[in-house]
Amino acid sequence: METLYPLLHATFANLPDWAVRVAAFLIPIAFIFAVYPAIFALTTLVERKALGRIQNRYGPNRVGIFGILQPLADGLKILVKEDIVPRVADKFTHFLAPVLIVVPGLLVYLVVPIAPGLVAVDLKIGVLFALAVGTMSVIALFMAGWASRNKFSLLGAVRAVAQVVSYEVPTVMAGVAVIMAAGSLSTLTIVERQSGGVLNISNWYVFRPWGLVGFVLFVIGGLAESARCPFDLPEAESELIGGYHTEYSGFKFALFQMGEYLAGMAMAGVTVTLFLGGYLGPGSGTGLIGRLIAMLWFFGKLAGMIALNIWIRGTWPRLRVDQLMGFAWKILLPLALVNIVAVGFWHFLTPRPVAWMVTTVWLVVWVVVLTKCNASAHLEKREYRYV
Amino acid sequence: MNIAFWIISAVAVLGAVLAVTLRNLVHCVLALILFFIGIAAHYFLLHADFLGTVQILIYVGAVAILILFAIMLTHNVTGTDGPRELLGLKWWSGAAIAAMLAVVLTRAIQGDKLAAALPAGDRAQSSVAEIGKALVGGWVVPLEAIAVLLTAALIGAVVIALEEIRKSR
Amino acid sequence: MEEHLQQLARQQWLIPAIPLVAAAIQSLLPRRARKLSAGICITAMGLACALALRAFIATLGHPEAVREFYNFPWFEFGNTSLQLGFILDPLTAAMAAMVTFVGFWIFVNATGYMHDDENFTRFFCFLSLFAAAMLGLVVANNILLLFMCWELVGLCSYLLIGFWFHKPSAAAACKKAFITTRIGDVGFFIGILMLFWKTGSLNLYTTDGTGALQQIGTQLMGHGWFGWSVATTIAVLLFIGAMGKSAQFPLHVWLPDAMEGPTPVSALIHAATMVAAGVFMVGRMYPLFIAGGSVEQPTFAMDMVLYVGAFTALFSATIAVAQFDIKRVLAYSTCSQLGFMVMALGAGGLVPGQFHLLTHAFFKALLFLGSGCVIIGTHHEQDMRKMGGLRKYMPITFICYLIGMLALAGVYPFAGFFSKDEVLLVTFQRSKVAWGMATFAAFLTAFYMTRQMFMVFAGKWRGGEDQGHHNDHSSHGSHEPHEVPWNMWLPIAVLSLFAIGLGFFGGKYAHYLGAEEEELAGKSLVMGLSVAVGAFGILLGWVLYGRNPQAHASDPDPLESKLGGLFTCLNRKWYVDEFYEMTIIRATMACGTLFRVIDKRLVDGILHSIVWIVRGISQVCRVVGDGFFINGGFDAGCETVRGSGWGLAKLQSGRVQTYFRVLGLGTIILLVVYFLKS
Amino acid sequence: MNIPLGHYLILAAILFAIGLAGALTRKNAIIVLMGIEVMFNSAILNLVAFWHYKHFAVPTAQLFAMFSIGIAAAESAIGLALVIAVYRHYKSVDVDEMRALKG
Repeated sequence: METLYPLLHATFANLPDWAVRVAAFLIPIAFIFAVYPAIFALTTLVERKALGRIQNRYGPNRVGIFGILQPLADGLKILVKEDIVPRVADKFTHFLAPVLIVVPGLLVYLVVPIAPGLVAVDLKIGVLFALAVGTMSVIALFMAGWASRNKFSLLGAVRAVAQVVSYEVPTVMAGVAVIMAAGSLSTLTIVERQSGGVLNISNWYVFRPWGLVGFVLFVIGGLAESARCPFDLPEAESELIGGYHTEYSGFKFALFQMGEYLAGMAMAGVTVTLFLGGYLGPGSGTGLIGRLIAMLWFFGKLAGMIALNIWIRGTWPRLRVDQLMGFAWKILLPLALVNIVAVGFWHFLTPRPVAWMVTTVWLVVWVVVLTKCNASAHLEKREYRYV
Repeated sequence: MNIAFWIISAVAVLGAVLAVTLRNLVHCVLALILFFIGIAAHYFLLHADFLGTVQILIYVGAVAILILFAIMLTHNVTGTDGPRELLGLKWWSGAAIAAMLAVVLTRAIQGDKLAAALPAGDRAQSSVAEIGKALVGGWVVPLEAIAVLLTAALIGAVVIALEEIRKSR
Repeated sequence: MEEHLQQLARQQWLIPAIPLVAAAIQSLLPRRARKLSAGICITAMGLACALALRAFIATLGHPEAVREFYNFPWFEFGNTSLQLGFILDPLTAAMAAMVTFVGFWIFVNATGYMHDDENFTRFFCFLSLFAAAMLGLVVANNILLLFMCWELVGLCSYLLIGFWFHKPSAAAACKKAFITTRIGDVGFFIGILMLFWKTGSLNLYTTDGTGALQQIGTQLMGHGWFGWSVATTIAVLLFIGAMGKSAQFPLHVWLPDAMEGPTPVSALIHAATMVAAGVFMVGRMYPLFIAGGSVEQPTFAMDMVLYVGAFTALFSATIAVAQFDIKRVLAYSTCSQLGFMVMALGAGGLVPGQFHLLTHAFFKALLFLGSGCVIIGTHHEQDMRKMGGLRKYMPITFICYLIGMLALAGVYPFAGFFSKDEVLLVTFQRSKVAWGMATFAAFLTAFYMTRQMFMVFAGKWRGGEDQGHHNDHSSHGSHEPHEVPWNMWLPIAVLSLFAIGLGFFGGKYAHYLGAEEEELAGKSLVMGLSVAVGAFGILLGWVLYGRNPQAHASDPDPLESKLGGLFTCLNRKWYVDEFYEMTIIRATMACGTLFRVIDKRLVDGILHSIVWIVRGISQVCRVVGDGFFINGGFDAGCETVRGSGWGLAKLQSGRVQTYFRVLGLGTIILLVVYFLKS
Repeated sequence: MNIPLGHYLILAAILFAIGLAGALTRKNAIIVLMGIEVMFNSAILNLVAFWHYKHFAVPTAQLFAMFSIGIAAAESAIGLALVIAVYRHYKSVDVDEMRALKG
């Protein structure tokens, strides 16, 4: 609202001040509430289609052209489904959990800038806010699992909580690298620091040695925090029936799906902001046209990240629980810490080529070391003995 | 912003009251989370943005989860508590002492000239950069001490909680 | 140049800091990292040594004594700020150089001595910690910092004496050492408190002249206890601490027992450095001791120091004559030599005392390390009666040991001769009695060292006798003594160089400390007599032990037949331990028992009997006077007493919430009182 | 924007009292710990309120608050670990039953 207000004020000079203020307050909220759920709806369709292609089938193609109305149909179906609450469930908590799970995902978008100066709230601590709010989803997950009074739900919830709490640490640390490089916690500033260079592209943090590592860490962390494949153990159908949302049906179930997707998209949005230059790209600028192009860039990148998520989901197998935790604590966390040191090198070493060389060597060495150290014991070829 | 103060205060007080009175332990924790969020909101209101975020990260993201896990690990999955001794001496004396403390503190604050004399208002913007500089500048030793403390607490907690496993081996 | 010194004073903290960091690292090493641990320890000590030598060299060559210090605030409470500081003056520089240098070589030796110990890593960790604490003590410009380090070296001493804690004797010895020195520390601590109370500063020297030692003339001349001045009172209290640490009579009993520790520890802590800390501390606080006195009219503190030192010197020397354990002889010798130093300080000779400290550190460390070599060479044999003939088997050790022995016996031109001579000379000026005692002690020193030399190195090997195979060594090769590896003999060889040459620098050292040259009376008499008694002692030793070396381990000591009962008495250390056992420890135990009985019977009994009496009376009243007078008040009183007793017992219910509740109530009451008052 | 400092202080006092009441009245050790957390938080709120009204220019109070939060986190971790250990021993988390220190 702080950023939109002067913009609106300048554009609609003849409107009364209070109207501008209210508009500046409401428009971002309305935007967030309208656009991102819409993207969510679209994503479900795209995901199903893409997964279908990956699995050599068609995917939904009956409702509308190319099945484009499928999300609508899904929504309608799920709205009229019976809402079942288990008799022994903790009613209030059971009801509250799906509502709460949507909130953190939406809150994160508050600090994700979509065009120059266009961010709902330009918090000075934007990145930290996004990360902090993201962690609140664990509470909702736990509530859901616990309130269902179902041991699969509870196990799923406990797994989810352990997973999110574990992966939060390397994710935050990967974010710290960017914060260090940008010297600011504000998302707008971070994006602006990535501007310039060749085509407004070459300065994105992902094109730095530490940035690449951070990007990979952040994407992995984001996948794990939103419990997407290959980190979807908490809701693994084959192991836990449905995890924490086993006992949910109807619209509450839909809210869970929505919350998950929103969280995943939110992480994707933060990733875009931190590493992929946010709204930056050739043609993005501060004018009206420039802003529109910037928005296109942002949503294009967001779509790219979502596509990446779908791609990963379609192609990768699920991790085991011990592998999941070991991966977070033994590989990602050390790598994230090493990455922070790399940013330190980057910051203090001049000239640039030296910094490039040193950080690259440092990171490569550590990646190799960590991989070697964590390499699982090579199993001998199995021999069967018949006595 | 007056309204914000009252709303947030109400939420925080409600959360605190529910946290210490509810029957179900898990509900208590959820109420405690509400209280934590209320406090964090107060920090935002007081322009301590960074602190508010830290509050959410640490209390909601870590401490509350820790308490939930502790409840689960004490084999109390449903979170039910024992019967309440509402009319017991213990309950009444505890409540009375707390109430007395509240009264005394409130009276003291009201009587305090300092609190009344201080003007309310917004003077400058706090800067995260300042906090950061202070943390790695003059306050680096306390910071390190806290780091050591947390490490020690981590190890200590693991050791205490792992006692059984060690014994069984 | 001054700036350079100031810079060095600012960097003095590095000297203890390096071993401290090393200790911290070592404490985290796994047990198997033996070489790494020893390497870290020795490297750190080498670095500290280099720093200390740099500071030492920088202070050399100044016309008058330098004194640079650097103070910094530690923390502040209210208006008072507690400062800590480091000092660089000749006393510190020489001491630090000595500690690091001797310590370095002792560490090297320890790698050989402890070679087979499974807790090698822990040992070197403790050694590093000790070195850090000792160096902190030396470089402190602050009595509090000094005291902290003082306690830390005590702790390390405790840990290292009890290093083989599975031996009951070692466990007992470390406790004894700790508790005995603690008795002295009480005095020390009271002295510190008094000093802070009177001067308002714990820093010894400050730039604005408010340091504790800079207020001698002003704040500290008031009346203290027993009609002494404040300075003297504090000095006496501090000296009690020094008595504990430097093993002066009557607090000397812990030092011989401390020999239960590994021998490098004995060399480092109980010969060269820690026990000298008391002497060093007296030297550091010397202005307090001499304040208000003069050569003709010395203060009580000085007299006390003098006579305690002289008595300890003689007393311990007599005990050393009749010991059979190779290390115990050296331990009592250490006590005796410390007595010499203390005596010199008491006689007003700061320079001879400190100089004797330095030379003694070198040759006593040499002797202890030599005895360690002997012990290793003879496969952990400590009884001198079961040694003999080691000259043949351990030539290098023999030569070095001989040098150390000659230095200790005070033979020209070895180091001990010069320093002891100066000590005797300065004592001669003050007190003929003390001088006489010291001279006799010097004679005994020469005698018992000769005795030890002959028993250990001369004659033939008596060690195999226990097994009854003393004719056939070759078949029991493991029992035959052997020379020690290079890492054990190299340190003693290096130290023996200093034991030879250090004495010639006595005059320079006096100049270095800033003392004026003065011609002292009776120089030729004292010197001649000391040479004579030294020679006589060696001669007597040869007559008794050298001419006819002991043939068998079970043979009686030649001296025993001549002295008879007195020898037993000496062998049992004048029965001091037994005396303490009979008196102080018994009395303490009795007190404890008494108080327990009082607590159980009297206090509890009174409480219970009050309750029961009141109850009983009320019962009687109820029964007897049921119809006559119904004494409800009485009844109520009894109930009240009983109830309150019950309530008090109830208070300690073990319920944490009850405590919490009381805490809350107390807070409320305090708050109410506070706000009612204001 | 004219909430006086006193309001915050009173709020903190009330929250502190609520936490104290919880710590005093409940039998479950975990809730006692939660009550202590509430007390911690109200104390930190005091710090921040004073900072906002009194020493806005320097971040010292915020640092203090952060350190307090860190210490509180360590405290709760250890406290809960102890509760779990106690539970293993007594098979109960009732503070009234933890009376080994009874006089």
